[in-house]
Amino acid sequence: MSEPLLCELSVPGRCGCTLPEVGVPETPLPEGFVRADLPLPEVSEVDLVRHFVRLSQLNYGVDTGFYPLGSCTMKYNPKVNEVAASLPGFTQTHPYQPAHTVQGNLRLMWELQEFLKEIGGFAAVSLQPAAGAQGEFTGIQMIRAYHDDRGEKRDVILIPDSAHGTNPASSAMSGLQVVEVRSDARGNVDLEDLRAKCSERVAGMMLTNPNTLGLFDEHLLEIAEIVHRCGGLLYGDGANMNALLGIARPGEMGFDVFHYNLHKTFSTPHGGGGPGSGPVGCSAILSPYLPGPRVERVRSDECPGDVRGHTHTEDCFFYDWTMPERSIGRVKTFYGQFGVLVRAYTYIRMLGAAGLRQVAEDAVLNANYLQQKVKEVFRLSHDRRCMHEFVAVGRVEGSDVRALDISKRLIDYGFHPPTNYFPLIVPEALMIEPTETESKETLDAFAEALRRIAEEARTQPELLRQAPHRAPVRRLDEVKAARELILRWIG
Amino acid sequence: MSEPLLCELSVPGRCGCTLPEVGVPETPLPEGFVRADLPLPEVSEVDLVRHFVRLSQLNYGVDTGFYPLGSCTMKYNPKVNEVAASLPGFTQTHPYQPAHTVQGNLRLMWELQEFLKEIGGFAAVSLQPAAGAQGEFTGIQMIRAYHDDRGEKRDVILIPDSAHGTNPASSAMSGLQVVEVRSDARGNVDLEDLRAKCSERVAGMMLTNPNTLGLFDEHLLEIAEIVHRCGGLLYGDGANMNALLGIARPGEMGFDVFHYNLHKTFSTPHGGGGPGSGPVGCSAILSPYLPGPRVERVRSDECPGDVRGHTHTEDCFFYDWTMPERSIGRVKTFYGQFGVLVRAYTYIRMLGAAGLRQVAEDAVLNANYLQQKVKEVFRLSHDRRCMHEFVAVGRVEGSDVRALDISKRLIDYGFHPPTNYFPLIVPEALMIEPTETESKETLDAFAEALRRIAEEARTQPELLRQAPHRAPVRRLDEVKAARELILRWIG
Amino acid sequence: MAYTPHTEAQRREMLQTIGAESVAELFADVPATCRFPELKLPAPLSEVEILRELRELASWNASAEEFTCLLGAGAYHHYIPSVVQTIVGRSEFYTAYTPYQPEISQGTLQAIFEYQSMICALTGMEVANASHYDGGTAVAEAIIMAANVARGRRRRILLSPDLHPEYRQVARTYLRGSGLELLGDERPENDLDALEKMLDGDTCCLVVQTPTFLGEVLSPERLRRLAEAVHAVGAMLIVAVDPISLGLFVPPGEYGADIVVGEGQALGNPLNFGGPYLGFFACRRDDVRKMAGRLVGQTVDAGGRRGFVLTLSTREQHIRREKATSNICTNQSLNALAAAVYLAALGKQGLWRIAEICYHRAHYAAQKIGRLRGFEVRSTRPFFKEFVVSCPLPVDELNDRLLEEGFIGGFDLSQTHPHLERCTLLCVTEMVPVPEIDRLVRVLREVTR
Amino acid sequence: MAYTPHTEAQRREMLQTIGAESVAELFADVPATCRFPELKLPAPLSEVEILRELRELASWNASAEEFTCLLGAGAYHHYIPSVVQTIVGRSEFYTAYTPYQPEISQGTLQAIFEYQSMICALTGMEVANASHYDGGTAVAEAIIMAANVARGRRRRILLSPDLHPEYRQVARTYLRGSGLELLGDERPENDLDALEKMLDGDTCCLVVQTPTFLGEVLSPERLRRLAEAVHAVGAMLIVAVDPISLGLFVPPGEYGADIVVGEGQALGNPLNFGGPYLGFFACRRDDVRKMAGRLVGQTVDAGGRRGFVLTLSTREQHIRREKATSNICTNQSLNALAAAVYLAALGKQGLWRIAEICYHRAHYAAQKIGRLRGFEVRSTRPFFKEFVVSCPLPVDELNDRLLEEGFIGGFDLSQTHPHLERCTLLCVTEMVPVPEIDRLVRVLREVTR
Ligand SMILES: Cc1ncc(COP(=O)(O)O)c(C=O)c1O
Ligand SMILES: Cc1ncc(COP(=O)(O)O)c(C=O)c1O
Repeated sequence: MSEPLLCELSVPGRCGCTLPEVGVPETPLPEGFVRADLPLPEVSEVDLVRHFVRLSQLNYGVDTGFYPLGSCTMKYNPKVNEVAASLPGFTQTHPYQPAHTVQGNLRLMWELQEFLKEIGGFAAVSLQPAAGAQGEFTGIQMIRAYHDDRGEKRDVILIPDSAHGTNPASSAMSGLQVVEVRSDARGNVDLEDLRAKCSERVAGMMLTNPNTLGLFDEHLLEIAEIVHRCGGLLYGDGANMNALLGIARPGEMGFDVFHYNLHKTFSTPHGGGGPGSGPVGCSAILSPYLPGPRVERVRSDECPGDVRGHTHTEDCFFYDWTMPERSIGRVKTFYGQFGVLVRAYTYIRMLGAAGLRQVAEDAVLNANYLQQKVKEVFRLSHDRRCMHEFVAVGRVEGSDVRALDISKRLIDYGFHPPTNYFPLIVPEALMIEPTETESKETLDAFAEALRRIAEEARTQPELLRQAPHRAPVRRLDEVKAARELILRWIG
Repeated sequence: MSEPLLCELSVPGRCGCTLPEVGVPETPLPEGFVRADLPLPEVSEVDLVRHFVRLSQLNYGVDTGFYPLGSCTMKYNPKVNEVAASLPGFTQTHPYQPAHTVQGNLRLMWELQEFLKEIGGFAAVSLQPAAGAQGEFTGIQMIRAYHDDRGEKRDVILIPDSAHGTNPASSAMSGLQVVEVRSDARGNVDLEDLRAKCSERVAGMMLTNPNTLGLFDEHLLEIAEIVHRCGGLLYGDGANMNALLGIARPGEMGFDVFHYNLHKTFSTPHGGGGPGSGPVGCSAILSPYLPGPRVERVRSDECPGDVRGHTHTEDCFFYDWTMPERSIGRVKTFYGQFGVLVRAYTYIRMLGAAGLRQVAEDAVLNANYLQQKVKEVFRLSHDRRCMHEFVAVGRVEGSDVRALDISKRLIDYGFHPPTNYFPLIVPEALMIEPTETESKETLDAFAEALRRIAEEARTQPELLRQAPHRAPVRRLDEVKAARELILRWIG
Repeated sequence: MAYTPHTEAQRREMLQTIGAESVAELFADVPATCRFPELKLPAPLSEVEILRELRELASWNASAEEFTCLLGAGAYHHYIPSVVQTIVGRSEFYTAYTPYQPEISQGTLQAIFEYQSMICALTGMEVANASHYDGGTAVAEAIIMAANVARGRRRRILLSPDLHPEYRQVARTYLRGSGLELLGDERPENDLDALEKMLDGDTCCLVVQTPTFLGEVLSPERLRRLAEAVHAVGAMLIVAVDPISLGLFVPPGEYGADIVVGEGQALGNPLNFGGPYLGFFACRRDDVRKMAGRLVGQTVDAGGRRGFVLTLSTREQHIRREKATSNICTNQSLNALAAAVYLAALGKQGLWRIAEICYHRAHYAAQKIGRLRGFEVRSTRPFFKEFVVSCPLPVDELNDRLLEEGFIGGFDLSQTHPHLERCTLLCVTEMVPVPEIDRLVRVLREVTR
Repeated sequence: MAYTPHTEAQRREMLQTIGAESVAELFADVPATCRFPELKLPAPLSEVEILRELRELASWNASAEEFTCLLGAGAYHHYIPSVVQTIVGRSEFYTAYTPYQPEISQGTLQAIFEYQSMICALTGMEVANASHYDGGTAVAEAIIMAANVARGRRRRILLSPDLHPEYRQVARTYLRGSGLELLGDERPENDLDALEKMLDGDTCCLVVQTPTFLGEVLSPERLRRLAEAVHAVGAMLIVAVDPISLGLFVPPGEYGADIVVGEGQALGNPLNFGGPYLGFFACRRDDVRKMAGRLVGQTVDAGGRRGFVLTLSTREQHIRREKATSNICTNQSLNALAAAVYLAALGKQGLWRIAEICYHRAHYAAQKIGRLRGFEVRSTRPFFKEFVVSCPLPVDELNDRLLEEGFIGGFDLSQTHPHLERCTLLCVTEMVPVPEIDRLVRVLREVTR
C-alpha cells in the first residue's frame, strides 16, 4: 500500500491543531492585501500523525541498520546529543538577544571554537558555515581576499580529479577557474601534473585528505610545499577528518584553511539530507578573513551574573561577538547551525582526547578489516592500506551486473548500499565507509552479503537487476521523473 | 528476518552507556554480600537502539492505523499530552517532597479530582487506583467497609453475564461471592433474574453501562432501584464512559461508586498494555471510605510563594494531602499514576464541557454509522441503536471461518482487529469500537474491508484461515508456547 | 476541534445512513431526566495556552533537575540513559495496547520477553511476569500467591517491620476480607531472629526487604538460614528488593527466596511524583501457574520462525474470571519496556558501576556527616545507598534549610517511625555529584552553628 | 566507550585479518613528524555529567520559554504544534541522509515532495526546491539564479534597503568575485518608487521584502505594478517574504514575482539561537533548470506504483561540478520536514488564524504603546507582526529594564539603521498572550516615570 499524499487526505473544514482566540479588538485588514485562497491541506491530527509515521517507516536510517555510505561518515549518533540539543534553554533563545542574556550559548560556542582549533591545529575557527560546501566556499573566498589584499591577481584553483563535486562548484561560485590535477596510479595526487599546473595564476589548491579513495596522500607535505612555493594556499576539505582525529592535525601538515564537517566527524545526525555544519579553521595569516561574527572571551572584572540571579562563578569571563577585521563578511544569517554545534560540543566533551583518537583508530581499523574481507570478492580500486573508507569496483567476472545492481541487492540483505559511482575516476565505484561505531559482527555480515551477491551475480543476475525485492517500492523510473517533472501535487 | 534477542547480540566487555567515576575513596564491600556474576546482556548503544527500533516496527499502534479494539477505547492521543507529561517540573519531583515544594502537582491533582467529580456527578474522587481493575477492587472494598460499619454481613456481588472478567475477579479478591445475572434478549440486564437474586446477602452490584455489548441498559434506573431496595450499592465500571461524557452523569443515575478509566476515556496512551489509571468517584455516603491520600485545598492567609521566589498569585490556596476518615487505606504505593493524570488533565482542559460532549456524540455517531455498514455483511449480536461500540457475530453464511480468521485477515487490510470472543455471551463476537477520533473515510474503508473479507470467506476461506499474510510473522503457535513455557532466554 | 475530525456536513451524511434525525436521538436510551447535564468545567484551551499553564504549574514545584535530591525511601532519582526515552517515545510502542494480536505485536511481546529474562537474571529467579502496578501491589500479590500455593490452608502472614511502610499498608488493604492475618511488623524491633521465632505450621509466608526501608543490606548468609527456617515450616520466603542493589549484591534467588518482588521504578523510570512505576515479580518455575499477571512465552509461527505470545492466560481474569489468580488487566507495560531498555543499556558492567557508585558515595557521605557535631549516623550494618542520620533539629526544619541551599532533604522518619524522632533517611545515588556531597556537609555544619 | 563497540580481543583479531601488528601501523602514511599529537582537551564526561554541565550552561541563558519574547527581526517565536517534534524526532527521518537510494528513502522523498507542494501553495509559485541553508543564502542564490537566467549579460542587482540587513550582507559575500554590482540599498529612503526608477536594461533583478525588515506589508497592487516595470526592462523580481504572513496576505506569485524566497524558520522550527533554519525557494516552472538545490519529483516504480526520486540532478554539483547552478550539497532537509509537518498541522484554517492573531495583537499593542508618553509608533503603512517604536531612552537600556520585568525586548534598530536612533522593532506573535501585552504597556509606562 503506498501512502496517500496529504492533499488526498484533506477534507475541507478539518484542522490538525488547536489555536487560541485573537483575544483583542480587531483591526480592519487593508483592502486588496488579503489573499483569496490558501490552498493548504486540511487534515486532522490523527491523520497527520499516521501519515508521517507511515512515511517514516518507508525510510532506512542509521538507527535501522548499517549505512556504509562512503564519504558521508554515517556513524551512529549518540542519543544524548539529541537530549542536549533540545534543552529549552538552548532551543528557545533568540539570535538577537543581548550577549549578557545568552552567556551559556556563547560560552559553548567559544569552547567549541577552541576544541576545533586544538583538534585541527589552526589559529582560529569560525562556526558560521552551514555545511561542508559552504565551508569550502568560505575558505576559497578567504584565499581570494588574501591575494586581493596583496594585490595579486590569482584566479586558478587546482583540484584533484578525485575531488567531490562541491570543490569545483564552490570554486566556480567564488569566480575562480578550476584546473583539474590528475591522480597517479597509487591514488595520490600526480606530483608531476601538479607541478605542471602550478603558476603565478594559482590562488590555491583544494585537497581532500584522506582523499575520496580513502587514501592518505603519500606526498602530502610535498604537495603543500609545491602549492606554497608557487604562492598558492592549500585548502583542506575535512569531510574525511574522521580518520585523523588525534592522529594528525591538518594545520600541521600544510593546510592553510580547512573545513570541519560536524555532521560527519562529530556525530550529528544527517537529518535526511541536513542540517549539517561546516566550521572553518585557518592559520594566523588567514584568520582576519574569517566570516563573522565569532565568539571571543574577555576576562570580566566581576563574575557576570545571569538575569535569573544565579551567578556562574566558576567562569569569570564574559563572552561576546567579534567581527574579524578583514572578514569576507557573513556567509549565513546569524551565527551558524547552533543546534548542530550543541551536539558536536556534547560529543567532543564526552569523548575527550583519548576517545577521539579511539574513534579514528577504530574507523580505520574497521575500514581495513572490511576492505580485507571485501577484497576476496571484489577488486579494490587501489589495493593499499586504506584509511576510514575504501573503494571497490562493482563488477563481477562472468557477469554483466553493475555497481548499481549490487547496491540495490544489498537492500534485500537489510543493508544500506555504499556510495555508488563516486569518485568519478573509478568506474563502477562502490565506496564503502563502515565508521567506527559498527561492530565486527556487522562488518562480517555485510561482507558475507557481498560474497553471496557476487555469487548471485553469476548464477542469477536477473535477481540483482530487478533488486530490490524487499523494499517498500521497486526500482523507480528516474527518466520518467525528469521528463514529466511533477514537482508538486496539483492542489 | 526476525530480530535477535539481546542475549544474542551480547558481546562480553561491551556497554551501552557511559558512567561517571566513583569519585570518592572506596569503602570495602562486606564479605559474602557481593554477587558472583551478573548475567545481563552487554551491547553497544548502537546495537541497543537498532534492536528496539526494529522491534517497534513490528508493532501496530494507534499511530499506525485504525485500532477498533472494543472495550478499550483506542482513540488517538493528542501529542500535546506527551509534551505536558514530560515537563521536568513534573517528571523530576519526588513523591515524598513536602507539600509546599510540589504545589503545582497538588493543584493539578486537585483540579482533576474536581473535574472528575463534575463529569461523573460524584461527591468525591480518589486518584489513587492504578487501572480499571484496581478501581473496581477499590470500589468493592469500599462497599464492603460500608456494610461492615453498619454491622451488616453482606457477601454477595451481583454481576451481569456480559461483564468484563475483571469484575468477578475484583469481587473475588475482596473476599466476596460472585452471583451472575442473566442478560435479556435486548442485551439489558434481565430484571426478573436480578430480582430473584437480590437478597439481604447482596452487598452490591457491578454494572457496566453502556455495557460490553455497547448498549445502554433500558432499565438502568430500575436496576438501581432494585439493588438499592435490597440494601445493596451499585458499582459502575466506567470503561465505557466515553459514550457518556456530557451526556449523562453516572452519579445521577443511581451509581454509588464508579471508576473512571483515564487511559480509555481521557485519552492517555495505552503503552502496549499500560500504564493506565482508574480513579474512583463516589457519593457522599461512601466518600469517607475512599483510599487515600487525596488532595484537599485550603484557603491560605497569604498567597504561598514557591521556593524559587515566584509567587503564584492567581491562586491563593494551599494544596495538601488528606486521608479520608474511614479510608479502606492505600491501594497503591504513593498517590496514583501521576504521569497519566497530567495527560488526562491536559485533555480535559483542552476540550472543556462542549468538547467532551462532542467526543461522546461523535463516538456514538461513529459506532452507529459503522454498525449500520457492518450490518450489511455480518449479523449484529443485538440489532439496536448502540452507544460507542457494538458487537457483530463473526460468522459468514456458507463458510466455516471464525471470528478469529476474520480478525487475522483484517490485519492484511492494514487494520487492527476488533476485540474477539468477548463478551462471552456472544459466540464468535467481534466487538468493534471505532472511537470519535476516526474519520468517516476510515470507517468506510474498514467496512469495505469487512465486506471483502466476507466475500473471501465464501470464495477462498483458506486465505482467511492462513491469515495474516502481510504481518511481520504468521500465526503463532499458542499451544506450543503454553506447553513448553519458555518464559525467558537461557542466559 | 483537532481530535474529532468530522465536519458538520459529514455528521449529517452519517446520520442519514444511520436513519436518525439528530445526534441527540442516538441517546434516546439515556433516562431523559439525566440527559445532557451542563458540565461546569473551565473554558477550553488551545495547545499554546495549555502548555503555558502547565509550565506555570510545573514551575511551582521544586524538581530534582534543579535541586540536588537526597530523598529516596522507595522512589529513587537514578540516571536514565538517553536511549530509554528514545525507545519508550516510539509511538509504535506507546500507542499499542496489550498484545492480544501477536502477529502485529511482536515488538511489545519480544521486549517484554526480554524484560522477563533480565528480571530473572537480576533476581536469580526462574520466571518473572510482565509487571505489576508497583512495588506495593507486587508485595500484596506475592502474599496472595503464597496463600494460593498453600491452598488457603495457612493463615499467618509475617511481615518484617523493615518492609516499606506503604507496602505493608497496601498489603493490608489487599488482604481485607481474605481472612489472612498480617503480623510481625507491630514492633520495630522485630528483626530477623524475632521473625524467625514467629514461624509456625500456620505460617503462609514471611516477607522481608533488603536493603531494608532504612537502607541496610541484610546478610545473604543470614537470609539463607532464614529461608531454610521458612521452608522447614512449609512456608514461603518473599523478598522485596531494590533492583539497583542487585548490581552488586547476592540475588535472592541464590539464598532461597521463593518469590522476589520490588519497585522497578529505579530501572529507567523517572520519579514522576510517584507514578507510573512498575512492580516486578519473579518466582520459581514450579509455581508459575499460581502467579498473577501477564506472561510472555516463546513459540514459533506457522512458518517455523521464532515468535512470542501471551501465555498461560488461563490464570487470568479474562478467562478465569472470579477464579483468576488476580484481577490485574492493564499493567505497566511501558514502564517495563523502559526497565528493559535500561537494563540492556547498562548491562552487566553498567549496573555494577551504578551500584558501586551509590554504595561508595553513600558511605563517603555518611562518614563525613557522622563527624559533624549534632549529627549521628544510626545505620550500623552495611547499607546500600540510604542511611539514617539523627539530627540536632526536627527534620522538617532541617529540610527547609536544605531547600534554601538547593537540596531536597531526606525522608523525615518521624512520620513513619516514631522511635526515630529527628531522624532523616538520606539517599545518595550517582545523581549526587561528589562536590555536592561536600557542599551538603558544609551546609549541615552551618546548620548547627 | 559506548560508541566504539570493539573489545580489545576483537581489535587484535581484526588486526590479524588485516595482517597488521598494531593499529598504529595503519597510519604509516601519515607523516611521522605530525603523527599522534597530544590533544589538549578537557577530560571526558559521562552522560550524567555532560547533561548536568549543559543544563547549567543552558540556565545561563534567558529563554523565550521563561521570558515573553518581543524580539523578531527575522527569527520568530511562533507556536510549534506538538506533532512537529513527534515526527521530526522519529529516527528513521533524522538518521537517514540525502535520499540517494530512493527505494529505501520514500519517507524523506515524499515528505519533501509535500513540502515543495505546500511552499508552492503558500507562495503561489509553480516549483519549489527542497531547501537552502537559510533565508539569507536563499536570497543570494536567487540573485545568482537571476544572473544565470540572464546568461551573465546583466550586471546590476537592485536591493531594497528594506531587505533584512543580514540578507544583504550574505548576498554581498556570495557575489564577491561575480562581477555583479549590488546597489539600491545605500540610502534607507530608497522606496519602491526610487527603486523602480533605477531599473534599466542592465538590471538583472530587483530584490524586495514584504513584510519589510521593519514589519510593513507592501501593497500587492503596488508590487504588481513594480513587477510589470521590472519585467518591462527584462529583469526578474525576487521577493523575500515571511511565510507566516502568507496565511493572510496576497502571495507573491499573484503579483508577478519571478522568484520567491524567505526564511522558513517560523514554519515549525524553534529559535535555536539562529540555526538550524531553512531557506525556502520557489520560482516559475520555466526557470526550473536554472534553480539551485535539490528537487524531488514524482514517478512510478517497476510495478507501476507511485514513488518519488531526486530529479534534475544534472543541475547539481555532484554531476555538473564547476558548472553546477550552486555548490549546495547537504541542505536543511530535517527543517524542511518540520516545515511540512507544521504547514499540514495548521493547514488552511490554522495558518490563517495564526496570521490573524499576529496581525491583530500587533496592532493592538502598537495602539496602546502609541498612546504612552515618550513612545511613538513609527510604522504607518499596514504592518504584520512587527512595528517600529521610538522610545524615550536608548533601546539597550530599555531592554535591560524589560528583562527585569520578564520580557525579552525588541530589536535595537540603532545597530542597523542609524537614522532610527532610539527605535525598537517590536514583534508580537501568538506566543504573546493578551495579558502580557497589557503588562508590557504598564511596564513601559513605568519606565517613563
Ligand atoms: C568529500 C566531500 N567534500 C565535500 C562534501 C560536501 O559537504 P556538505 O554536504 O556538508 O556540504 C561532501 C559531502 O558529502 C564530501 O563527501
Ligand atoms: C469493561 C471493562 N472493565 C474493566 C476493564 C479493566 O480495566 P483495566 O484494564 O484498566 O484494569 C476493562 C479493560 O479492558 C474493560 O474493558
